[in-house]
Amino acid sequence: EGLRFWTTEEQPERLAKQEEMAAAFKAKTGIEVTVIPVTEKDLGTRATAAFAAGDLPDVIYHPLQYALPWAEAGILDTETATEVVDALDAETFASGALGMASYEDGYASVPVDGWTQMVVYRKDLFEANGLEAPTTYDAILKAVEKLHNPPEMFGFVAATKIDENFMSQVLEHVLLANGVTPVDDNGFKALDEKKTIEALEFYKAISKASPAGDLYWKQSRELYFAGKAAMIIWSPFILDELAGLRDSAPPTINDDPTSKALASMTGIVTTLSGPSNPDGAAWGDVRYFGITNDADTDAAIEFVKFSMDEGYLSTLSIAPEGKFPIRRGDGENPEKFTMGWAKLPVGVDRKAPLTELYDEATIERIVGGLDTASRWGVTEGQLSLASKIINSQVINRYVREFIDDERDAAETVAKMNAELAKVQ
Amino acid sequence: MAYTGSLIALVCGAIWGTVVMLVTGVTLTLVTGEVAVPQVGAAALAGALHGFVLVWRGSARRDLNAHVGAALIAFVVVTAFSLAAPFALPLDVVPLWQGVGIFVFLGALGFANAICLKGVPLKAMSRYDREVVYIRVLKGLGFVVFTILVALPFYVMVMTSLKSQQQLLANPLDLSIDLSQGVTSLFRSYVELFTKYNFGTYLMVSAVVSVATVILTLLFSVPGAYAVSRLRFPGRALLSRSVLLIYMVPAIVLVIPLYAVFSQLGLRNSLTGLLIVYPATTIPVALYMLQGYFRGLPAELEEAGLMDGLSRIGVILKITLPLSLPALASVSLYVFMIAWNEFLFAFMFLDDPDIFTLSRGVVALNSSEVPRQHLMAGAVIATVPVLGIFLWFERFLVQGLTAGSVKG
Amino acid sequence: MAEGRSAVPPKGIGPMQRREARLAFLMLAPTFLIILLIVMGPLLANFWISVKPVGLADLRPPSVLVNERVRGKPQAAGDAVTLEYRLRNSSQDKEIRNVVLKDSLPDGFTLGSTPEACTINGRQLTCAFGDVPAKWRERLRLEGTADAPFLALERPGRETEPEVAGDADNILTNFEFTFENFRKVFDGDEFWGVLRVTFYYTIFGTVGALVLGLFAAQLLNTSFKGRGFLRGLFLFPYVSPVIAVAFTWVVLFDPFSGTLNALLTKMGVVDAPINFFGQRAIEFSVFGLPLEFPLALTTVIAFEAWRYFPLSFMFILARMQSINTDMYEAAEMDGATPMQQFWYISLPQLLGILSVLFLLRFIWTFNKFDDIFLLTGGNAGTRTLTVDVYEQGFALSNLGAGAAVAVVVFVVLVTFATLFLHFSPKEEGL
Amino acid sequence: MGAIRLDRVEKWFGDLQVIKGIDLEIQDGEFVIFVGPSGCGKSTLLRLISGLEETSRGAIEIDGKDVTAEPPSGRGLSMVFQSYALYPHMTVRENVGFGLKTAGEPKAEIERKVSAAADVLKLDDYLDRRPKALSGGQRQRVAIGRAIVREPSAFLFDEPLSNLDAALRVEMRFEIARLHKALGTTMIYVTHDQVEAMTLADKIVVLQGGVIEQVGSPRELYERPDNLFVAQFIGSPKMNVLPCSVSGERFDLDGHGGGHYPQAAASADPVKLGIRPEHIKVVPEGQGHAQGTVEVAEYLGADTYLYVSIDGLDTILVRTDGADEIAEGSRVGLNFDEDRLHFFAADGKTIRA
Amino acid sequence: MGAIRLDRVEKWFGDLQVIKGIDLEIQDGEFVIFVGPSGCGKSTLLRLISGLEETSRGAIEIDGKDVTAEPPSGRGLSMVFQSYALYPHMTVRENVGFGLKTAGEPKAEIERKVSAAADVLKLDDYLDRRPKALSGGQRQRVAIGRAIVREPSAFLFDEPLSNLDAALRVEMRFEIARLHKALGTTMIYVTHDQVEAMTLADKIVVLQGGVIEQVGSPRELYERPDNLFVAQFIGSPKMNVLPCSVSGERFDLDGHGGGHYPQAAASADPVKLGIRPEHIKVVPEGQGHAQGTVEVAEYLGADTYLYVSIDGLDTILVRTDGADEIAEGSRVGLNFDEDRLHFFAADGKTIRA
Ligand SMILES: Nc1ncnc2c1ncn2[C@@H]1O[C@H](COP(=O)(O)OP(=O)(O)OP(=O)(O)O)[C@@H](O)[C@H]1O
Ligand SMILES: Nc1ncnc2c1ncn2[C@@H]1O[C@H](COP(=O)(O)OP(=O)(O)OP(=O)(O)O)[C@@H](O)[C@H]1O
Ligand SMILES: [Mg+2]
Ligand SMILES: [Mg+2]
Repeated sequence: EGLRFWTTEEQPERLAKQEEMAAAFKAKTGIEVTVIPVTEKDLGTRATAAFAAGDLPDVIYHPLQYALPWAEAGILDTETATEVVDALDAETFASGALGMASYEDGYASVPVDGWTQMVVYRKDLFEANGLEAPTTYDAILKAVEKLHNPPEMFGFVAATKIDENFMSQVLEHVLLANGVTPVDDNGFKALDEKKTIEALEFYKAISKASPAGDLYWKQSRELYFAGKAAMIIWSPFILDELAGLRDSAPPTINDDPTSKALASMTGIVTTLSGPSNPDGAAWGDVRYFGITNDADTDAAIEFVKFSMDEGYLSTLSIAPEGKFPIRRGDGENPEKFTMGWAKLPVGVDRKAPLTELYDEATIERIVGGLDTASRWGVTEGQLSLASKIINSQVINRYVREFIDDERDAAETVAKMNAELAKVQ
Repeated sequence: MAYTGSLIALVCGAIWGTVVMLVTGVTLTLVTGEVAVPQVGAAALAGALHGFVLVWRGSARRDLNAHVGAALIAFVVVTAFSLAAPFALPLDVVPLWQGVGIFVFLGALGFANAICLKGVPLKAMSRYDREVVYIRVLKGLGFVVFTILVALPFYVMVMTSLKSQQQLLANPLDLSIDLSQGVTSLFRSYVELFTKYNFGTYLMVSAVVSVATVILTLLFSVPGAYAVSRLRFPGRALLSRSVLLIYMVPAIVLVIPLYAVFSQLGLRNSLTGLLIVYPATTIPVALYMLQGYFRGLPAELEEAGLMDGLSRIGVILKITLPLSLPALASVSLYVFMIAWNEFLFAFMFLDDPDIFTLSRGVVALNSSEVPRQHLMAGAVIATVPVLGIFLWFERFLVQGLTAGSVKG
Repeated sequence: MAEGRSAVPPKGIGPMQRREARLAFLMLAPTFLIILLIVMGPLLANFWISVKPVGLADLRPPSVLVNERVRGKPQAAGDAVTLEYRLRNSSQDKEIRNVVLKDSLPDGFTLGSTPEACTINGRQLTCAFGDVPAKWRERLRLEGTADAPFLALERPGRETEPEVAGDADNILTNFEFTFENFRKVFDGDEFWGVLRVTFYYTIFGTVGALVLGLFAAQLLNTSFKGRGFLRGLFLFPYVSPVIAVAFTWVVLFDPFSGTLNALLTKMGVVDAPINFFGQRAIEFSVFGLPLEFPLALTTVIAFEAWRYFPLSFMFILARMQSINTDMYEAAEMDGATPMQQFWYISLPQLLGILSVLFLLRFIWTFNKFDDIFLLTGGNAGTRTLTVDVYEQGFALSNLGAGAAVAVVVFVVLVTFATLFLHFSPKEEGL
Repeated sequence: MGAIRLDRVEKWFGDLQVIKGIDLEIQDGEFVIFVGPSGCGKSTLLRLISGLEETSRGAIEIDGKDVTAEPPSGRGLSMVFQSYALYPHMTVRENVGFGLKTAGEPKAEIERKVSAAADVLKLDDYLDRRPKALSGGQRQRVAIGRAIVREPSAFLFDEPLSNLDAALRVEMRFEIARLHKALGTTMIYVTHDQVEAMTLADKIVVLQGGVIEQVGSPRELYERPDNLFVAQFIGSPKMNVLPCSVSGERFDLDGHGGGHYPQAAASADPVKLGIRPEHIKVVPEGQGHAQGTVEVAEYLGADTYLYVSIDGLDTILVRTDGADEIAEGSRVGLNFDEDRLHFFAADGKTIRA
Repeated sequence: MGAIRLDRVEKWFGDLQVIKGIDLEIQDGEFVIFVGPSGCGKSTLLRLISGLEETSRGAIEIDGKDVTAEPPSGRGLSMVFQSYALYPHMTVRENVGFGLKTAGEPKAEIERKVSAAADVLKLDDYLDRRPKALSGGQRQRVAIGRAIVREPSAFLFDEPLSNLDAALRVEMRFEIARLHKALGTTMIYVTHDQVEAMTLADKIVVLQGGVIEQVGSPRELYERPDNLFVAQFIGSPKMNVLPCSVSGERFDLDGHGGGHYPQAAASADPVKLGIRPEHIKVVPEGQGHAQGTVEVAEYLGADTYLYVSIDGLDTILVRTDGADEIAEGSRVGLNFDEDRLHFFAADGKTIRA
């Protein structure tokens, strides 16, 4: 009986890489690892169900928002995670990422990699129209006004499909940018009315500049790739596809699906700011290895350690464009993993290192985002509550109704506050 | 109205002109990928004239010449009024296909008008005769609309599965197949599904689960149905009615408790769990169908068996069951279909990709960034076996084995 | 007189019939049992769960989790080694009573000192912790020394599984009830909207399937070449897996890369693509009166009608073919025109099967979950009760609330089923 | 009025010719019955007249007007079907009035005519019932009522009574006879039943294989059949046929006796002699025209049927009084009524003077 | 052997008594026919004997052994069904041999017996066909073959010929008669058909409403019916019944003539007189026992049936020779054959000396 490992990286190529790593691990320790893909959308339900049935896997590769709720629910064995981090030396980890998972006096799970959300925009059009890079609400709205010309060109493609995580992410990003947060040190905090209204009006504006209907990452990418959108919000996973390295998501702006043209026309912004928060904020996501309470603890520790050490570059190589190293190096070489990562080729059907596709400034901006990256509840120590608030999809729903003109902004904020207060 | 016949001819012709042109144009678009905008107005006019000419020639003299003449007129009209571009395509774009399109347009128009306007005079018509024509037109439209309505999604499903994402995104209208790319490239999605996505296993699992469900269902429902339909016992009437009620209990209502209990028993995420739930949900249907069939079997046959010295069980095994083969086949087919197509329980219960059924496997294709042609290829893989079995059995089912056993 | 012999029927049943009844019960027993277990049982359980505050996670009864580790790396006999048991209460809000840990010490391990909670009997370790509160954690360290047999063990901690016993309330089986679930369900803004959508979907989906089926049956009632083929073809939507056809529709109607939208926009029928499955409503106004057309709901209803018309088609066709052709000949002699024949002869004859089909389809459409779930996931104003069961129970992990919605579903259903049994004409024999 | 004329009418189903050129004149008010073996085309012929089946060749005239191309509704005929073909979802009243309703007659008029028909057919008490709630005979009456109200120029009946039991059949037979007398309308009636044909018809048309064998009154057909087929088809039990030879004015049964042959002047010589069972008398052995052994004696109460095997020839059937007890196996002589003999030529045609 | 005894047998369907206590003795080798109006319980009685239906009260003995509680397989009887009930999925050979196979007889033995039965029934050429490929008569033969091979102690037939057409029915009737003669096995036979009953039976059992009205040979039933019901049930066309009065040795028809009344010694006085149509002679008006008007004359060829309405009394049926032409509406006198009169008391019982 070996280890069972749940991963949200379920595309066949990525799965294959993880299986390779599992094989390497077995070669070293003799411990068999079964890699089980789980759709990210179902992860919460699946884990809860498995917990209920006493059937949890040993290790789960999971996104940030589950770390603390699962620790609380008793799914994660936080002591073991802490033990692993300590063994690997907490110093070698990016402190922000580690901080997001801190739980009681240890860590809920072991941070693995991360990325920040980006505003992807048509640099060429912006330059041609003399527009500023979309780093603020204002700049975006100006650009929308100038460039929105449906159906040839949509100003923006906002997320409006309320049951997609994507909408939660984009909204959190937008709200964070204006300094809106639903939590403070004591738990729930009503959304600031003024700031929230600014953000809502902004979101409504960009939604009106989007096509009708329920939108999420799929439409955003398709439209942008077809050259029909001026701006979208997306994760760095788009970086290779933008450059025509992946056949299943080709740019269709011209006839050549392998063209790097679109990549060269594209600019990227990670830190966005609203009128009430001039400093702005970036939205970051970090992925973790969680060791469960039903795990074969020793073996699980071995496996996580291996993946974060000898196997770390393999772990990152699954999709380097979206997996920035959180462990920067080991005791001997503090830059070991960062250096190694930069040389990893991205792409699926064709491969090239990121450095070949984007200029250095862009890459720096992308990676640098991780330093300012934040999420609701991280600094307040209320990540767990914040996660529940997000998972309840209350904000999504009300924002959507606001966009659909069902009630005005002030009322929406009031309603949201009332509903959110109920979340515990 | 003295000239009802002429009026009907004109209207009928116009309708067919419009419809045939629309269908030809859209088909042309889908086959070639070039956007053909059917010139409906010109086609309607051409159709109307065509119809009128046919009627004017009268039914007695409606020989080949009349048809060719009418078609020529229609051709001239449609060309003239669409400014020589009936599909609004320049003539040098896919000229061959355009030619075929025009030809098909004229042929189909001629066929439709000839059938609909058979026996229509130029002058007055009785109400009876008018209605006969209306019904012909309505039915004709019905055939066209229904066939498209049903076939189009399946056509798109198959064609999409044979394309690649970039082709699809580049021109969603181009559903043509490029045969020059070679078989492996054409069926790349399928190859990938079987090699990388484990569809071989899913297919096996689906087959095993469905067949096992059929067998279990029959094992349970045959004796039950026989008892309810033939044997006398207290509470029989009540039972035979309540079967149908159970059949109507929605699966979604069962899901939560079953989920809870199966989770605790470790039956969730196992094929055993599915093999308990599937038969339980199909047994009532099967029992209901079989019971009806058993009732319909002549009781004398079984009585003859009893007189021939068989026991009840003997009668069931040696007489009832062999005679019920068509019913067993149709019940099996139905249950197989239910099990094969079942989605909810497979979705709720199965987590482990090693035991995914096809339905569950196809859902997994929808969840991440899997290219669309893979999703459609998955859909095709899930559809083909059940459709194949359905078509094969349909013929089988027709043989009424009882024919000839009763009466002359 | 013969009549005088006995004018009262004999009581009871004779030996032959008794044998028959016994055989019948024997033959029915398995079916009865499985239906009781898998259908009736869950049905009742559903009511039970609906009045309990259960989330998905509560399915695991509160228990003490234990984790045994070996600390220290003894190299030679006599080296110090620690056995560590980590215990915790898995529940966040329930206490566990009389917690007792039992394990047998590994071979070659010599215990130094016995912790106060524990007793040792031979190699058997027993530790009693009494009642432990929610969120309780404990670290039990047994310090001792290792001897040769211990060193020889590959994974010393894993030799025997520690066992913990304790009593706790299982929320699923205790007698605590609450109407919280129902209150939540009925209070939510959404519920009534969901109910309305459910009825729209059910009524129009049913009628749509019936009307299409009736029309299709009319087409195929007369025999002609290719009829068998068309009949097979018309059944495709019903026979194919829902998963395949649902995704096909999604692909076909996709606003940006779907064939249909491309056709509509390229041919100039509409300016911008229509997001059939994603757009809640199209607004338009009639005489200045703003109206909404529920687009996604309509598309979903169209799918429903498309997928299930074959069923009504089959039944209606069968019924039509069983109508005596003599009757039509009689009507011909009576001078009825084709429309009159349809209206006065066919339709009334089909009324029976149509009403049965309506009721049946109504109930089944009402129960339908897969279609909407796959097409829209219940978004854009298409959430029906059944999808709500899933959303509440699983997406939001609140089993109790899900069960409460399921109870609503079931109650409505029973109402219809009763109506169905009451009104179904017996001779249709469905 | 309802004079119907068929002029060389043919019916082909694909390559199969079912009606082979039939000429027939039916006078207004006549009761014509089509009989013939199963599959001979009786129903088809009726359906050709009704217009339910298209005529392949030839012409059909009703009251002098060519209706060959008219649909049924244009011919002004009514038809009563074997299966009644009542509309099960309508009440008797609606069933009967349906033809008037489709013709767009005013309600009051329909009501009046339906009542009148119901009076004639004694249906008043059932007018608001559905066909399901009626007995077979009542259903048949409704079917007739439906035919009557439209005041057709002729009624067509296709085996209208064959679904009824014996007693009802007799009753309805009288009903139809009465109706014909009362209305005086032309009736064309298809049946299998000898008794119906003999008792109802003014004129019987005997069909075989799509061809008319003979047309005539019942008595004509019984007493003077045109050919062997009609001779054996009409009359029950059927006529016995024996080989015979003729010399001058005398006929002879091979190895048995003979007698006077009246048609010596006829052109052809007969090869067969026909005698009906009821025209044979049992006489002591040695007497009569033929000798034989009683093989089976079927006692039926009023009559006894003797199956007598004539020495060296066939077995023939003899009808005797039920009171006569003749043992099976006994030898008897048979005396033929010489006035009732029929002689047939080799081609089956009756030899007449 | 196949002596069957029914001892106060009753059958109840719930609260409905269908067989009301029947005592019946059937000798080994007898051919017994059950007749009676539809619904009188003929089939039910047969099914009670077969064991397909459970007997509610009373006992059934076969060859002296009480089999009341035995299932059909334990009674050693064979049954031939109206619908043939052949197994459609087996060939003729398998059908016929099926009963032997279930009894576990060796193959060779089965083969031998099936061939023998096929010989008797002339089925050799069809042995490998399925029932679907057989004509009605052949199917019926197979059904009989299936019954024969098991060498039962008795055969039960439930209207075996009613699905056949008239000609085949006659043929199969002879077949069954021949079979009975050959095998000598007891046969119990249910039929609707007078002719079958009269010609086949050794003994006819007339049932009505679950009760036996009379048991006897065909001639007994025709000539000496026990009661009015049997008198009218047996014989076709049925017996005419007229009211009458008696004084001493003379009977009188109200307002008409009378004659000698032979049973003056009997205890009850008759109120009704029965006379069969074939025992009435038409005489000139004024003569004979009664006077009346011919209402309808149905010419049937051999016979003509006259419906004569007797002045002041009922209409009665008279059978006359077809050759006699008597016009409808003419007045006639009727002479009754006084030896053939039947007299019935008020309770319907026949009055005998
Ligand atoms: N629609 C048809 N297509 C082909 N052949 C037909 C059709 N209708 C009748 N026939 C054939 O025509 C012949 C005459 O049929 P018809 O029904 O007129 O016979 P019938 O004299 O009425 O017989 P019956 O007494 O059995 O009713 C039969 O051989 C029959 O098979
Ligand atoms: N299974 C049953 N349940 C209730 N009543 C029955 C059943 N079987 C027969 N009967 C009734 O018993 C009576 C006698 O039926 P049975 O079939 O014996 O009549 P029958 O004399 O054979 O009539 P037929 O000549 O029409 O066949 C009928 O009134 C019938 O309705
Ligand atoms: Mg016919
Ligand atoms: Mg019967």
